Amino acid sequence: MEKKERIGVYVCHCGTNIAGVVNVGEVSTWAAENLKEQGVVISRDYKFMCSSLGQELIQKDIKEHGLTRVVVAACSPHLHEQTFRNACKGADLNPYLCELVSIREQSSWVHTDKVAATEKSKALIAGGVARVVHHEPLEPLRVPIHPATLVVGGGIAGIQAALEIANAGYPVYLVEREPSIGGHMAQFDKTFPTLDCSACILTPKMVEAGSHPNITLLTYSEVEKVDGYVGNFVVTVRKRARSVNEELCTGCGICWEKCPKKVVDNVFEAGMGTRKAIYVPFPQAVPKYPVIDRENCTYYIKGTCKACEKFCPTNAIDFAQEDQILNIEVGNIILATGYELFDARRITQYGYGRLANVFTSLEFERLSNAAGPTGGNIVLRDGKTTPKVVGIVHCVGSRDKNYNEYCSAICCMQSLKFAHLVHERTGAEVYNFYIDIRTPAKGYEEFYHRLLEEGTHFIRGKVAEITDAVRLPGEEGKLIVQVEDTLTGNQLRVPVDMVILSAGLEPRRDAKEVAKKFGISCSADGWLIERHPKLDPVATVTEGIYIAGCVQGPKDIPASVAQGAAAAARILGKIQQKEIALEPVRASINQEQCSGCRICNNLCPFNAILFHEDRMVSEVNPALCQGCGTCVAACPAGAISGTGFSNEQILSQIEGLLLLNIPKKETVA
Amino acid sequence: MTDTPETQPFDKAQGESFEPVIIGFTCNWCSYRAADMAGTARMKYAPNVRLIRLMCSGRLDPTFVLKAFAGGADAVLISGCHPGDCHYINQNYKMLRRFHLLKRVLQQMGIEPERLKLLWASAAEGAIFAEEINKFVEQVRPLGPLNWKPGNGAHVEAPVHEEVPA
Amino acid sequence: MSKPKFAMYWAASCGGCEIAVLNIHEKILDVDANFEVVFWPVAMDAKYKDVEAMEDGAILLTLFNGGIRNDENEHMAKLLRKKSQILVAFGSCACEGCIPGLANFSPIQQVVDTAFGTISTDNPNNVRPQTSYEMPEGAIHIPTLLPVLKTLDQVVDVDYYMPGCPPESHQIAAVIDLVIQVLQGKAQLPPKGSVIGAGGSTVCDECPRKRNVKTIKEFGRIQLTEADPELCLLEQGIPCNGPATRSGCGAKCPSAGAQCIGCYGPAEGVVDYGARLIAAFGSVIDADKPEDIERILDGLVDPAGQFYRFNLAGSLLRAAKPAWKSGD
Amino acid sequence: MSETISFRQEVANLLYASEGEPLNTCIQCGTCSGTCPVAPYMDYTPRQIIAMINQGMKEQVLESNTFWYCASCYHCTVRCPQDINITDLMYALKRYSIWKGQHKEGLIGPTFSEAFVKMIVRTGRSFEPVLAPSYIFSFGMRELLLEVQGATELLLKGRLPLLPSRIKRLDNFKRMLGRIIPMGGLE
Amino acid sequence: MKKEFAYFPGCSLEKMAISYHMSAIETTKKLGVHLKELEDWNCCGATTYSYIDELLAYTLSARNLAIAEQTGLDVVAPCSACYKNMYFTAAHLKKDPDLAEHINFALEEDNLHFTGSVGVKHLIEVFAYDIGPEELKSKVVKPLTGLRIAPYYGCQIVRPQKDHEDVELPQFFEEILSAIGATPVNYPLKMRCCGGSLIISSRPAALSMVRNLLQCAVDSQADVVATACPMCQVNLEVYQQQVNQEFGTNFSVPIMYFTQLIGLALGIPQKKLGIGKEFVAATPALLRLEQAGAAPDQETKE
Repeated sequence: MEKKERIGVYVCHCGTNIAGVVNVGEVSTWAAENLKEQGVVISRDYKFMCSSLGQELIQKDIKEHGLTRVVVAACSPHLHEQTFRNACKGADLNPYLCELVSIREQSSWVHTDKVAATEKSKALIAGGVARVVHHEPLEPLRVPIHPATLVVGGGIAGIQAALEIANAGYPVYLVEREPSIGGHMAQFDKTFPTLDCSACILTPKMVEAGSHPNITLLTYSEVEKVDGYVGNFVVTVRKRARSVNEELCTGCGICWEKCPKKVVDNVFEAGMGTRKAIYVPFPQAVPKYPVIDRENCTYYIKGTCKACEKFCPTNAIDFAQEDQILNIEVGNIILATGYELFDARRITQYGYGRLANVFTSLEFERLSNAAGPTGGNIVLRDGKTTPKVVGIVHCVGSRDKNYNEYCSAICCMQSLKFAHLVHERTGAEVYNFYIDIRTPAKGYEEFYHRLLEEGTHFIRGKVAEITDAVRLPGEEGKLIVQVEDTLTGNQLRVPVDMVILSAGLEPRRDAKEVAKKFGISCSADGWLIERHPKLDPVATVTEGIYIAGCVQGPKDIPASVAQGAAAAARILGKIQQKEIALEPVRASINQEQCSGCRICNNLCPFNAILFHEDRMVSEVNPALCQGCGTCVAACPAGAISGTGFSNEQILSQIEGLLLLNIPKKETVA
Repeated sequence: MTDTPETQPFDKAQGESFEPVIIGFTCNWCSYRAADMAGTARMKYAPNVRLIRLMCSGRLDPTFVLKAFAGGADAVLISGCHPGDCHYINQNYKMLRRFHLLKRVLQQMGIEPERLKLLWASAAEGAIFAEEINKFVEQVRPLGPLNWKPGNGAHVEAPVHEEVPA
Repeated sequence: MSKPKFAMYWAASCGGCEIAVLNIHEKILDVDANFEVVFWPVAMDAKYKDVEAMEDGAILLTLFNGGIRNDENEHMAKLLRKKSQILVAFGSCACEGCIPGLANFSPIQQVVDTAFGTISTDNPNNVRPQTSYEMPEGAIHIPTLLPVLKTLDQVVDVDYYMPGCPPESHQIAAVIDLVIQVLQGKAQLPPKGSVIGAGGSTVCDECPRKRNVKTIKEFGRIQLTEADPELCLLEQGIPCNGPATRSGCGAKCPSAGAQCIGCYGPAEGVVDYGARLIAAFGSVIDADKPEDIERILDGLVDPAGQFYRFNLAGSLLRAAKPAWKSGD
Repeated sequence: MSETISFRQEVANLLYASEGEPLNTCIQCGTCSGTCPVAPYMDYTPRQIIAMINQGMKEQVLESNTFWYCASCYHCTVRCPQDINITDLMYALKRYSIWKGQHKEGLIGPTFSEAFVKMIVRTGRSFEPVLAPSYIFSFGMRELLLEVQGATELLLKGRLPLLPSRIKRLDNFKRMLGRIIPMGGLE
Repeated sequence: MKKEFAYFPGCSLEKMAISYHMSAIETTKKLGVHLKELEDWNCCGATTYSYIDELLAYTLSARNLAIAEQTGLDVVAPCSACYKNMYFTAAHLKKDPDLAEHINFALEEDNLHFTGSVGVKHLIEVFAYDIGPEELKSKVVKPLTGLRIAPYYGCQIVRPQKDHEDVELPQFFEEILSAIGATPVNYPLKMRCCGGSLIISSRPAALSMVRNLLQCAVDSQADVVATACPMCQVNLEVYQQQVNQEFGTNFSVPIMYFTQLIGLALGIPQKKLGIGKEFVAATPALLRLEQAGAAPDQETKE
């Protein structure tokens, strides 16, 4: 018989949180008497195990009684597992030889029957004791961290993150799919609630990012592949051919002036305006170099034209330029790929795409933007008529189980902003149709009050439909917004000239593929999932990958900036430690037992399992393994084992929970 | 030689007061946190389920379920993150596939399908978790005790020796 | 000094194990040279009472094949345990129940009814065996069936396990060699409880077929499929138990174009053989929606039979519920 | 538990097979009422009815004409952002008020429904002429005249049956319905 | 293409909507589709039955479904209310085994059992999907060129069934009308309810709904409103006079079954399609069509 473990059991009262329901004294005594065979040499109960006195008690026992394993029956391991591990470490016991049993969240707080809760607590402890016997001392895995960071997405969140890291003195690669950084914020006219000019506050940041010595800007580029693991990622980036030599181009603008081919700009101008086949998306674009849109360029289609080349003063046009594939080494990655606007066509009864004067929010942003296609004139689709009555519909595609169940967070404030701009610039009557007005940030509620004072109409009711079918006098030639004013219970038909649909935010269409590429997860909605919704909002479950801005969920500019900075701060902290300790919960494959059947090869979403063709065996890369244990469960030969959650640990825990191998005493009445 | 265990796994009063013993498996990220949440919110549910925390429902080895049944559990609960929400991208699907196969095998073994339950619960779904546990307990209760003859498998259980009459 | 004593006994088994022993050819002479065979019902005449008369531990080595189906098997298992220094569970039946163990899916009464009462049985008077019968010459007794078939180690302590249905003859020869070497002081016995005469990996290790990453879109039956002779059978949707089955047989079946059915039992350290296959097959099914998963599984005929063909009695559950229930 | 169940639960219990989210998930957005073609004729809009049910205002709800005006067009149901099956809710309220014999005075709906159901129980099929007298005598001459006007013309166009159609296995049919609820109340 | 369906005409088609019945049979016959009438069907319960008892309502539909199942064919209903009742009864029963058990217990009295294998279709779906506009177009002998038709979907063909297609703005009716050469007009109220189930119980509401629909048809310059439901047809047509009395309007809009229109395009004689039984005569509109050169009433030898 191998050496018998010496186990200490510690039952916490948690004040009355546990002791009020579970008879902790009885549980403790029971463990001491009945679990001797399993190795329990001491069992105590104490008022607050997590207090420093409680911890000292454990540490003292470890030393005096030579404990080799510790079981603490207290709260959820998510709360205090680390506390008790540290306590063990303090007494020179490997922290992974401690097991926490939750008799608070799983017993005292959820049960009212004291006897049953006490009996259940005993079983849970028996399970913990049976399990802890099979714990092994573990050491965290240490890997060095590459100081460079990749930021994917050049919107405001990505720009902020890149600047923070670059300013701290570390290299950053900022990858953006479009020809310029700036993101959605560059499209806006004003920002709420201060009505700052969006371009005026964004442009300096773009310029700083574009000229920062520590930032390598990779626009018109996309990440194709991510290999490696935290501290040591190797990222493949495709830098698409701009057809413009960046060394020679001065951004003078003659080329796009001379280009004869006009194209409807569905990206930056939201379809409201045009650009040329060679273009920069907007005048303040960073970098300043244009790109040739090869799908629309006459030269690429017909082989003639070359107007741009002819007029370029620096010979920068390069029709033969090819995509470049770059391999970048980075230690950490921030995903800030932003959002997409909900496609308002999906709500057929709102008429977008069918009724000319129904606009989306992004269209309206361009319409009201002084640099936009109408020079900031708010006019109907005919390009000249100023609307007299405007209806703004909130929650388009949001808070609706038929589309997206979540609240898009920015639409209320955006709608108020629109109402203000319409009112200010056209003097039109404005109706806001809303379900609830949500203005929870600084200065937002005040802005709402300002709108109320401006005389904007607020009708509480989700719009049922928008129609041009006239029924009543006064409706001719108008769009009729049909809605219940829920505050009076009246069904209204409000005739308006223009409708603005405050469309919600949606994850990027390719969010799922992006998540897969970077080995992180996305919610059913498609937003990328943070490690913890409250306490770890910018990290992800994959070490070294962070998220910032709307890619994580709908949010406004200040929140995106804050997340960008937060992600940067997290990464800077890691970089400065120079190496990272990884949780030692890992799978490993016994090379003798592995037959190379390759069942496991396809199971790891983190690509941690590699197959050696030569030896016909599979192997786990411990740095990539995230410890989920799926391969352990799947291995038909039982050749894969997982530390921290081994078969022996769990099978023994089952035996313990079922009170097998425990001598039966008299039943508690 | 007898198969009657010296220790009954639990006090199983027969008849109306039968309280099924249920072993539950949760993943660390969603369903265990749902249980935590039920606790934090002081939601009440039946005390019949004893949970085991795995890192991921993908870790669920069918052996664990068989072990629980063989060891005297009356039912087994398996829970994990909602499909599409797995902390490890998609490992819960792998559990789901095994679950369907396991269910078929258990049925052939004569174990009523009602004794095995799959529950998706997110970290926010404490209420659902509690409610589903109650439902499950009520679903198992009418089936009565399973009382599987304990046996830990050929290679594990130490056999009992008896005098052989000559 | 007399030679060490050797015994071999068959309980509930088909006799294939004895044939396998004889199949070691001239090596059998080594057995004769090194051992005194004291008890081997298939090969020599000996009576139970001869064994009963021996001193405890008088036999050095007993190869015990067959599962424990009735009280006679049980009695002999206990008797031989007592008389033997080394008791080997020989062959799949003794190790894990094997084909006779499949009876554990059904209540014993049903097994008897099937044997004596189905249409294919020539039993016009519906005669059923009695365990005890009065004849003019006196009462005769035949053994009583146990409610479920047990493996040898569910009845007595076992020193070594030698898997296979039957164990491969070359493996038997190797084991005999080893024991002889131990007798001559040239080698040491492996630790008690070891599996002998088999490999440490699984059948795939010895299988010559080419293997790729696995995703199963559809299960098929080998007799209805035209399988690629070079490629892993499981990848082709044919439920091959090779990945979970202990190596040692030389991958005879998959080499010959048939899927492994698992006679060498689980690999080292595995608690439940069937669970390994449920997990492995389940993990690589190429579907995420319950209905798609179910559709693919519909192609897997009789999964419990597939996974527990040799291992039911030795599995965690040992028997289906109706089988053990009937024994209550 | 001996607690009396809330009106909301009573209504929920009446929706035996209907899918859709429970009423307490209503966010009072008014999509249903904005959509409803009959809302202007209702005492309370459908949204208000849901709020009133959630508040337990049983008497007021049952006395309202709202659910009797529902035309079962399901337009609200497909638009409801919370997936509440509002149309089926209106059915449930009709059933409830008929069972309790509690509905607004002067409504034709309840009487008509009972007449219709009785007819089907008797014949297995619907037969328009039988419907007319069954309610007209309770609701006055104006309706009768309006109906007769249409009916006469239908008759002239050969579109009104003179004899009711009956299904063949009527006995089975009646016994079948009898297995669901006792027919005493209807026949 | 499926050639045979179980046909559940429903009570209205026995007499009140006899022309729908006639035209449905004639057109499908012409297109090689066989509608096999259900043996001994009963009333679907309309909307009214659900007012009294939900389970009784399911039982009524379940009986018809069980009878249809015996034929092994999908069941087709020309009436939207019948269709909706059967469709949802089948869906609920398939989804809820307890409910199915309960209802099947009742069906035993008529030696019937519902297993859930039967599919339920609206008649217009047979034309829109099983036959399809292409096939239909190829069989047209007298295209209704120039005839402006308002496709009136009404409520229950696409509602509340959500997986069918766009519940707000479907196009299949338009496609059918285009296939027979007519001009489907943009009819914004095509999905609005006609108030059919209110015409007896809440007449003022129903009449105003009818008025809106007729007004909208007039505004969109429709010659004819096409319907796919006997309730809608009767409601829009029989009560047109009352609408005129009540609101001082002067509507005279013919309301025709889509099958009648298809029948005309297929060259089936008007009489066989039940044309002439309508209150608002379709003849003037058809006459205009004839004058425009399409000559719909030239009988073809069969």
